[in-house]
Amino acid sequence: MKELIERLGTKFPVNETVFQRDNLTFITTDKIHAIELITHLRDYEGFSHLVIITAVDWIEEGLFQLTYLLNNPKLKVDMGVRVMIDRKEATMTSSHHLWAAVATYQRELYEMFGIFFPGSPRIKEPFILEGWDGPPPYRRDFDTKKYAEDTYFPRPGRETHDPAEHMKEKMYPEGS
Amino acid sequence: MVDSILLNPIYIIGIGLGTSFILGFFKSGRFQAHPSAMHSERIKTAPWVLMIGALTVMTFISAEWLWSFLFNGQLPQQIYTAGFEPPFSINLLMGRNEAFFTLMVNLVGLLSGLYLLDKFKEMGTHALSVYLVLIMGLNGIIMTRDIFNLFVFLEIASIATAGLIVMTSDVKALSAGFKYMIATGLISGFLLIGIIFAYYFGGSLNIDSLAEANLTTVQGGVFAVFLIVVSLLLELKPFPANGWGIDAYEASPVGINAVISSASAGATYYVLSKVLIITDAKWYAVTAVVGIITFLGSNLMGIKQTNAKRMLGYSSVGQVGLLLVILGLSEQLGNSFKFIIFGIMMSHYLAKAGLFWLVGIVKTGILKDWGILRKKPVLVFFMGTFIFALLGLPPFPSFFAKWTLVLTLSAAGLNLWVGLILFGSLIEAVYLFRWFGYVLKLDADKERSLSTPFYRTFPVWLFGLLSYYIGYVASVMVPGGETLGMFYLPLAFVGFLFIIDRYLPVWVKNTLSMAAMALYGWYYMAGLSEFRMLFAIIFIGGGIVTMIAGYAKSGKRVGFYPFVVMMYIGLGGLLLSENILQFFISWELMTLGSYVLIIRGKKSMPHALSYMMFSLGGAFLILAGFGLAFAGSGVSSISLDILKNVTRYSGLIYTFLAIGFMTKTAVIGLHIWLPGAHAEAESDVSPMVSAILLKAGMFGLVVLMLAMGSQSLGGVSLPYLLGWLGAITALLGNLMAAFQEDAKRLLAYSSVGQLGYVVFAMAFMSHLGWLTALAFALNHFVFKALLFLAIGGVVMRTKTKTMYEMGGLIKRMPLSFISVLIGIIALSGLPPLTGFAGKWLSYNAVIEKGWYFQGFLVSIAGLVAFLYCFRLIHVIFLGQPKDKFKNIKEAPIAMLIPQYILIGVIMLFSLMPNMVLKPIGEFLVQYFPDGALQWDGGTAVSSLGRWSGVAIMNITIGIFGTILIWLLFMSRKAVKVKQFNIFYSGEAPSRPELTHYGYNFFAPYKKAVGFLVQPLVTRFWDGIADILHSISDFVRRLYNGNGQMYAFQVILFVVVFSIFTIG
Amino acid sequence: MTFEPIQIAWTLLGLFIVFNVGLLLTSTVRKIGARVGKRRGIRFFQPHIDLIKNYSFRTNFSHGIMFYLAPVFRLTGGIGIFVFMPIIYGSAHFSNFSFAGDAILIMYFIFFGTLGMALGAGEGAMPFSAIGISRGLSQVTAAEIPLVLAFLAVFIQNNSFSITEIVAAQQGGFLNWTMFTNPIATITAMLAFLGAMMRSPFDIVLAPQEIPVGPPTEFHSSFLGVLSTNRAIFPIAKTILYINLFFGGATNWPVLILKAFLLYMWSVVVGTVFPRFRTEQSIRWFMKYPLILGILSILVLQLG
Amino acid sequence: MSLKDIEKRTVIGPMGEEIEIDPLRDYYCAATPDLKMEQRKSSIPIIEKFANWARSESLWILAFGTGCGGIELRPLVTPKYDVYRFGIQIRATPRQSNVFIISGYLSVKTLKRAIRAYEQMPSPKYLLALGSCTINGGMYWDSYNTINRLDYYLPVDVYVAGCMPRPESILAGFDSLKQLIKDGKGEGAAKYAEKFEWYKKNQKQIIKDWDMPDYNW
Amino acid sequence: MDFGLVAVVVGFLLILIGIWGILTQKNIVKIVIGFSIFDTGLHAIMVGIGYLKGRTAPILDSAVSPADALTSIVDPVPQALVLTAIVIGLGVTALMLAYVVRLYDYRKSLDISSYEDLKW
Repeated sequence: MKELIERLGTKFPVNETVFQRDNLTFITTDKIHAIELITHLRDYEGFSHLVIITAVDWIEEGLFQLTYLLNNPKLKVDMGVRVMIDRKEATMTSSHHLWAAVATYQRELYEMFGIFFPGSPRIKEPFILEGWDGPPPYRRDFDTKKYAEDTYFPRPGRETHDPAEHMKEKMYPEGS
Repeated sequence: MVDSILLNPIYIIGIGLGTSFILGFFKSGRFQAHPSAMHSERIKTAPWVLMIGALTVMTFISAEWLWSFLFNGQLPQQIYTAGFEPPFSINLLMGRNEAFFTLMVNLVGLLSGLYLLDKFKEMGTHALSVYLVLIMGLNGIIMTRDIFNLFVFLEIASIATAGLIVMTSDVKALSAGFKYMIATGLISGFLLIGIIFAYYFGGSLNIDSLAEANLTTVQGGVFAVFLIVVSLLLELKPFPANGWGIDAYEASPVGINAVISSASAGATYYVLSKVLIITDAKWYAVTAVVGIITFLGSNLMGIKQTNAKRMLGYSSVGQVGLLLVILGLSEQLGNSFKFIIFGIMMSHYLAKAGLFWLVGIVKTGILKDWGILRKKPVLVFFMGTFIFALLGLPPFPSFFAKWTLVLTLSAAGLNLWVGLILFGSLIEAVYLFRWFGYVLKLDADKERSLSTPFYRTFPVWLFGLLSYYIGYVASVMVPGGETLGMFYLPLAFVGFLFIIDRYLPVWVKNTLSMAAMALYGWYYMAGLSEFRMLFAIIFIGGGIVTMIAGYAKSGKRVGFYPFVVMMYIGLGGLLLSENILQFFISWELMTLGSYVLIIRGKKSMPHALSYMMFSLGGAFLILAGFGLAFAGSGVSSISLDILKNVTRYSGLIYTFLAIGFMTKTAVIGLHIWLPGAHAEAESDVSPMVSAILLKAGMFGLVVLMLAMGSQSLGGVSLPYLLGWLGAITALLGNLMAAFQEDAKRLLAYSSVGQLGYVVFAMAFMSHLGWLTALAFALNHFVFKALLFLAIGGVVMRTKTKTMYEMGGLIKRMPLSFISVLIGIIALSGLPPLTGFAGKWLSYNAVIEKGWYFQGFLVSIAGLVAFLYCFRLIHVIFLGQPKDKFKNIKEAPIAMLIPQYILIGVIMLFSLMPNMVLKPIGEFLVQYFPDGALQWDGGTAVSSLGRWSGVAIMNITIGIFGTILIWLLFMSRKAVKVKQFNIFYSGEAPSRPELTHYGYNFFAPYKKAVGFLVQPLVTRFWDGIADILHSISDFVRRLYNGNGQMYAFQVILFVVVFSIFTIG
Repeated sequence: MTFEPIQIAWTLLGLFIVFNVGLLLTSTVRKIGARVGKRRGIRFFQPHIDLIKNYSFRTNFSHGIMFYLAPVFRLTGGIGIFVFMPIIYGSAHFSNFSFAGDAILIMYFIFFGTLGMALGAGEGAMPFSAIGISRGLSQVTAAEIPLVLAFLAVFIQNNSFSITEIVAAQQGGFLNWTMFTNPIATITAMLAFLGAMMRSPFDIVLAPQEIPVGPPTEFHSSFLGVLSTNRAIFPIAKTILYINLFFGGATNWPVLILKAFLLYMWSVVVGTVFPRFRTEQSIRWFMKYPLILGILSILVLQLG
Repeated sequence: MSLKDIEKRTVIGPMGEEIEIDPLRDYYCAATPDLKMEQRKSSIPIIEKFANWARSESLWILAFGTGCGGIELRPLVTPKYDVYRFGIQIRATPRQSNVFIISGYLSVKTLKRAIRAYEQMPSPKYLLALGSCTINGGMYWDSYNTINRLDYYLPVDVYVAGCMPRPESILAGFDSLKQLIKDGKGEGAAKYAEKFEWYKKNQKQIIKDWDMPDYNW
Repeated sequence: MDFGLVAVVVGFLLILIGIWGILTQKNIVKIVIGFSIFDTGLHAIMVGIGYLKGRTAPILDSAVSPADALTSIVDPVPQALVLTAIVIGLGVTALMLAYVVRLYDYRKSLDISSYEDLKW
C-alpha cells in the first residue's frame, strides 16, 4: 500500500496519508488533481469500484471535505481520496464520466450540502427532497430544530428530555 | 374489278428505296463525332416530311391490301420481278399474312418516324434514309419468297439498324452496335452457307420450290436446313445467345428500338414461319423448345433489370420466344393457331412499341425514376394498358390468345407446355408489375419536367386505343366470344368513368358509380338465385354500402372510380358467368381493378406487387385447371358445366382450381400478400378488398365444389385436406393477428383467419358445413366491413395505424367506438350477436362430420380471435388518451353512415337469424339433403342442440338492462373524472404515453406460443423470390458485355443446336 | 319448451339461492383456508357484509361509459350462463331459460362477461388493469384449450349439445356419470377448471402485489358491488355447468350445493398446495398435459 | 412526477396543428369534495345504522406502510392476531379500501403520496394514525423533513399511541374505530371536506412542489 | 482434282480462321479483319459449290453460245449470289470500320474489352 502511495506521490500531489486499517487508506489531494488521480486509480491501479462519495462540513475551517471511497476488488483494499474544497465557493469537478453512479451521488451532495458539480447530469433535479427550498440541510449552519418548529406546526406541550437523564429519573429514581 | 385500284406491293419496296435515294440529295445535318457541337446546325423538316410521306404511302398500300383481303375477298398475288417466274427470278408474295405484317411494320415505322422528329433533326438526313431503308428491308423480308433475297433483306435490315445506331453520339450505343454487327455478321454468314447448300441440294432459291424438294430427306439437305433454321432463330435472339440483341435494344434510340422490337421481331418471326415450311415436324418441335427456353430464360433475366430499355429488351425477346413456341406447336394448335398468333403478336406489337415510346417520353431508363410519368395521368393509363396487354390480361388480345392457347394445348395433352408458358408469364409479370408499381408510387424528381409534344404522344395514344379495339376484335373472334356481351355495357361505363375522371369532383363520381352499381345489380343480378344471389348481395349490396364512405374524400380522386367499378363488374361477372371464359375474364377484371385500388395506399407498392403475383399465379392455376377440365371433360364446350363432366385429371383440376381460388381467400401459405395489401390500402378500400373481394375466392370454391363434389388426389381426399388447411389457417391467421401492432394489419390477418374458417366449413361438404360457411361469409362481410370502416375512420383522423400510439379515443370518437364494439362482439362470436350463429352451426357440423380435431383447432382460433378483438378495441379506444389526439374529431359522417347501416344489419340478423339462415338452408337442401336444420319459429333445431337467437337476445337485453338501471341508480351521483385520476401506487403518471399499456400487448402469449407464428411462409416465399433473383442475377452474367463473348455464345448456340438436331 | 312469465320468478328464486350459496361458499372456502393456516378466518357472513358496505359508499366516480358497462357486462355474463342452464334435473321450475340454447351457448356466453370486464378496466385507463387483462385473457384462452376438447368429448359421447340430454344420460347410478364413463375427459376438464377459477397457481391475473388487484383496480363502491355479486354467482354457475356435464347433474338443491362445494374445493386444494405460475408458464402448462389428455379423450371415443 | 410535468406545453396534432396541453386541467378532474356528498345519509335511520354497521364490520385497509409501523401491521394477519376475524382485510388499491393506516412518521415526500392515496379512497373512509410520530413528531420532532402533527394535513379518526404500538394496541384501535363508525361518528372524510381549505393550506405550506390538483379523485 | 471441293474446303478453313480471329483477337480492327476472312471463306464456299467441273464462266459471249449454255457453263446463280454477298460483305465491313473509327474517337482504345458498358 505504501508503495502505491509512493507511486502516486511521484505523479500527483498527495498531501496527507492516513492508514486507517490494513485495507483502508485515506489520502488527501488537491481539487485540481483529484479527478485525475481517481481516474488513474481506476484505470491503472485496479480501483475499479466506487463505494461512495460523501462529504464532511468543516465549518470551522471553511471547508468541505469530499471523500471518494474506492475499492480494489482484486486486492480487497479500499482507498479514500479526500479533497478539501472551499466552503464558500462549493464547486467540484464532476466525475460522472467515470462511474454511472457518480451522477446520483453528486445530486445528493448538491441537494444536501450545496456542493455543485458543473456538467453532472440532472444535478439540479430534486433527489430525495422534493420541492425543498431552504438551505442545504446537511450544512452545519442549517438549524434543523428551528426549521422544524417554524415549518411543521409543533404540537404545543411537547416535552423533550435527554433520554439518559429521563431514564435514570423515571426508572431508577433511587440511583440518583 | 377491285384489283385495279390496288397499288402494286412492289411500290412499297420501290418507294422505300426511291425516297431514301432522294433523301440523299438533301443537305445533310453535319455528322458529328462529338456531342458538344451537335446543335450547331439543324436540318429543315422537309426531308422528314418526305420520309413521313413515303412511309404513309407504304402504310397505305399495306392497309389497302389488307382491307381487300379481309373484306373484298382479294386473292393473294404473286409479284414477279424481271418478268420471269420462279425459280428464274425473285418473286414476292402479297397475301393476307403479308399484308398484315407489312401493315404492322409500316405503321410502327410511320409512327416511330413521327415520334423521332427531334432525333432525326439531330441525326441528320442520312439517318432518315437509313431508317427508311430499314423499314423497306423489313417489308422485303416479309414479302419475299426467295431465300437469297431474304438474306439480302435481312442484311439490309441489320445493316440499317447498325447504321442507325452508329449515328448516335453515345459510346455505349456504339459499342452495342458493334457487338450487334459482330453477332449479326456471324449469323448472316451461317445463313448464307445454309442458303447455298439449300440451293445445292434443293436446286432452287424459291421457298415454295425448296419446300417441295423435301430437303430434310436429303443427306446434305439437313445441313442446309439446320443452318437456315439456326440462323433465323438466332436472328430472333434466342436465349442464351442474345446478349448482342439485348445490348442493341438498350443502346438504340427509343423510336428505333420500338421498330426493332415490334417490327423487326415480327418480320423475322414471320420469315421463320414461312421458311419452316421447307422443314419437317422435328424442326417445329425444336423451334418450340428454343422458344420456351428463350421465353423462360429472358423473363428470368428480366427480373433483375433496373433499366427500362434493357428490361423491355428482355421482355421482347421473351415474347418472341413465346411466339416461337406457338409456331413450333402450330401443328398441335390446328385451327386456333392463327388466332393465337394474332392475339399474342398484336399485343406484343402494340404494347412493346408503346412502352418503348414511353421510355423516350420519360427520358430515363432508370426504373425507379419513372414516377415522373404521373404528371401525365393519361400516359400512366396507357402504360398500364400496355403492360396489361403484354401480360395477357383482359380485355386485350393476348388474353384471348393465351386463353385459347392454354385450352388448345390442354386439349392436345401438352400440359407441360401449358405449365411452362404460364410460369414464364408469371415471371414476366414480376418485373413488369414492379415497374408499373414504381410508376404509380415512387416519388418523382420534382425538378424534372415531362415534355410531351404531340408527335410523341400521338403514337402512344394511337397504339393504346388500338389495343382496346384489337382486344375487342379478338374477343369477338375467340370461341365463346359471343357470350361476352354482358361485359360490354358495364365496361363502357368504366370507359366513361375514365373519360370524366379528371374533370368531376369525387362526390359526383361516387354517386354515379353507386347508381351504376345499383343499376348493374338491378338489371343483371335480379334474376340470380341461391348462391349467386347471396353473393350478389355481398358483392353489389356490400359494395354500394362501403362506397358511401367514399363521400368522405375530397378532391377528384383520379384513377379510383373506374377501377372500383371494374372490380365490381368482375365480381358481378363471376356470378353471371355461365362459361369458363366469362368466369375467367371476370376473375381477371376483378384482380385488375383491385390491384389498382390496393396500390393506391401510401406504402402499398410492395404489397400490391405481391398481391398481383399471387393473384396472377392463382389465375394461371385456374386457367390451367380450366384447361385440364376442358380437356378432361371430353366435350368441347366451355360451359361451366364441364366441371361436372370431368372424367380425366379430376384430382388435378380440383387441386389447381382450389389453390387458385384460395389465393384470393388467402389460405395459409398463400396469405402473405394479404396483410400488407389490406393494411396499406385506403380507408374505404380496405373494407372492399377485405370484406368483399375475398369472397370471390369463396364463390370460386362454391362453384368448384358444387360441380365436382369431393375428389381425391393420390388417394387423399381433397376436401379433407382443405378442411385441415382451413383449420390451420384459421388458427394461425388469428394468432398472427393477435401479435400485430398495426390496427389494419391486425384486421387483415384476422381476415386470413376468418377465411380459413370459411374454407374449413366448406370442406365439410355437408348441409350444416355449408350453412356455416355461407352464414359466416355474410357475417364476415358485415363485421369486417364495419371494422375496417371504423378503424379506417380512426386512422384517417389520427394519421397513424400503430395502435399503441392511439388510446383513449372513446372520448373523442364514441360513435366509432360503438361500431368497433359491435364489430368485435360479432366477430368473436359472442352471443347474442350474429357471430355466434357461425360458431353454433360449426360445432354442429363438426360433431356431425366427425372432424373433431379440426373443429378443435377452429374453436381455439375463435378464442384467439377474442384476444385480438380485445386488443383492437382496448389499445385504440381505451386506456390513456394521447395529447396529440386531444382535439381530433369523430370520423367523417360519410364513413359513419355505412357503419351504422352495417350495425343495423348485424342487429337485424341477430334478432332474426332465421330470416337469413332459413332461405339459405332451403336451397342448400337441393345439394345436401341430409342433416338440414329444422326451424321452430325463431329457434334453430339441429339433431344435436337448439339455438334461439331471439330468446337469447331478449333475455340478455333484459338482464343487461336491469343491472344497468340498478348500477346507474346506485352510482347516480358519480363524479366524472379524467384520465390521470387513477390509482398509480400513490404516484401520478407524468405522460399519457408512458401510462398506456398497448405495445406488445400479449407478450406472455407470444412467449408461450410465439413459435407458432414464426414467419415461415413469408420466409419460404421470400426464399423463392431470392432464388429466382439469384438465378436471374447469375444467369445474366453470361452477358458480360464483351462482343467476343456474345459471338462465342452465338457459335456455341449453333454447336449445341447442331448436337441436338443433326448430331 | 316455451316461455312463460312465471318462469322469471322461478329463475329469480334460483338466482337468489345461487347468489347466497356463492357468497357462503366463498367464506367457507376462505375459512377452511384460514383453518389450514391455524387462523379462525373470516366470518361466514363476511362476504355479505362486504357487499353491503360496497353498496353503501357515499362518493363514487366514473371513468366513462364503459366503466359503467363493464360490471353490467360482467354480471350479465354471470347471470346469463346461469339462466341459460338447467339447474335441477327434472325440475320444470329450475330449468331456467335453457330452451334458448345449449352447452355451446354457455361456452361462449362465458366470454361475454370477460369481454365487458376487460373493456371497463381498459376505460379505467390504468396501466396495471391493462396488464391484468392481458394476462387474464391469455390465460383464459389457454385454459379453454383443454376445456374445448373435454366438452367436445362429452358432446361426442352423448351426440348432443343439450345439457338436459347430457344430464339425462347420466342418470341411474353414479357409474353413469361422465366422470366414470369418460374419465379422461373429466380429468381434462377439471384441469381446465383450475385455470378458470382464478386461484393459485393461475391467479396471476389478480396478482395484488405487482399489479394492484389487476383488472378491477379502479372499481369501487357500487361498481365493485356488482362485480362482487358476479363473483358469487359466476363460479357457481360455471361449477353447475361442470356438474351437469361431468358429474351427473343434480336432482335437488342439496345435492347441487354439495357437488358445487366439492368442485369448488378442488380448485382450493390445488391452489393451497401449488405456487403461482407466471402467465406464459401457465399457458405452456395448459398446452402440455391437459392438451394431451384432451386429445386422448377424443381419440378414445373415436377408436372405442 | 414533478413540477415540470404540470407545466403547460404544446404538442403537434395529427393534422400538424398545435395543441395546447394544460396538464392540470386536461388530465385531472377539477372537482373538490362536496360536503353534501360526504355527509350523504339515508333518510331512513335504520338503514343508515345498518349501513354503518356494515361499514364498521368490513374494514378494508389500504396496503400502504408509511413508516416503521408498516412492519407492525404484518403480524395482524398472522394466526396470533388474525384480524380477518373482525372483518378486517387488506386491499392493494385505495379504490376498494376504506381504512388508511398512517403507520408512523411521515416525511414530506411521503405525505404527498399519503394525501393522494387518502383522497383517492371513496367516502366514508377512516384514518388510523399509529405512533407518537403522527401525534407530535415523536423522536423525529426536530427533523427538517418529517411532519409533526398529522391532523394538520389529514383528518385522523383514531390515534394509537406508542413508539411503535404493538399489534394488540392496533387491534384496540380498530375496536375504537368500529365503535366510532357504529355511532355514526366516523366522519373524518366529511371533516376533511368541511375544512378543506384549511387542510389544503397546511398541506401546501409544507409541500413546496405542489404538482397535483387540489383534490385527487 | 475437283476445284469445287478445294474451294469448299478452303472456304471452310477460312471460315474457321475468321471465327478464330473474331473470337480470340482483342483488337477490334483485327476482329474486323477476321470478319473479312470469314466472308471470304463464305464466298469461296459459294463459288465452290456452284462450280461444275469442266465448265466455263456463265457469260454468253462468242465462246459460249446460248444454245449450249446449259451444258457448258457453270450455274450462274451462285455466281450472282456471290457478287451480291461480296457487296453486302463490303457494306458490312465498311460499317464495322466506321464503328471502329467512332469508338476509337471516344475511348482512344481498340481493345474490345474497353467497350463493355452495356451488360447484364
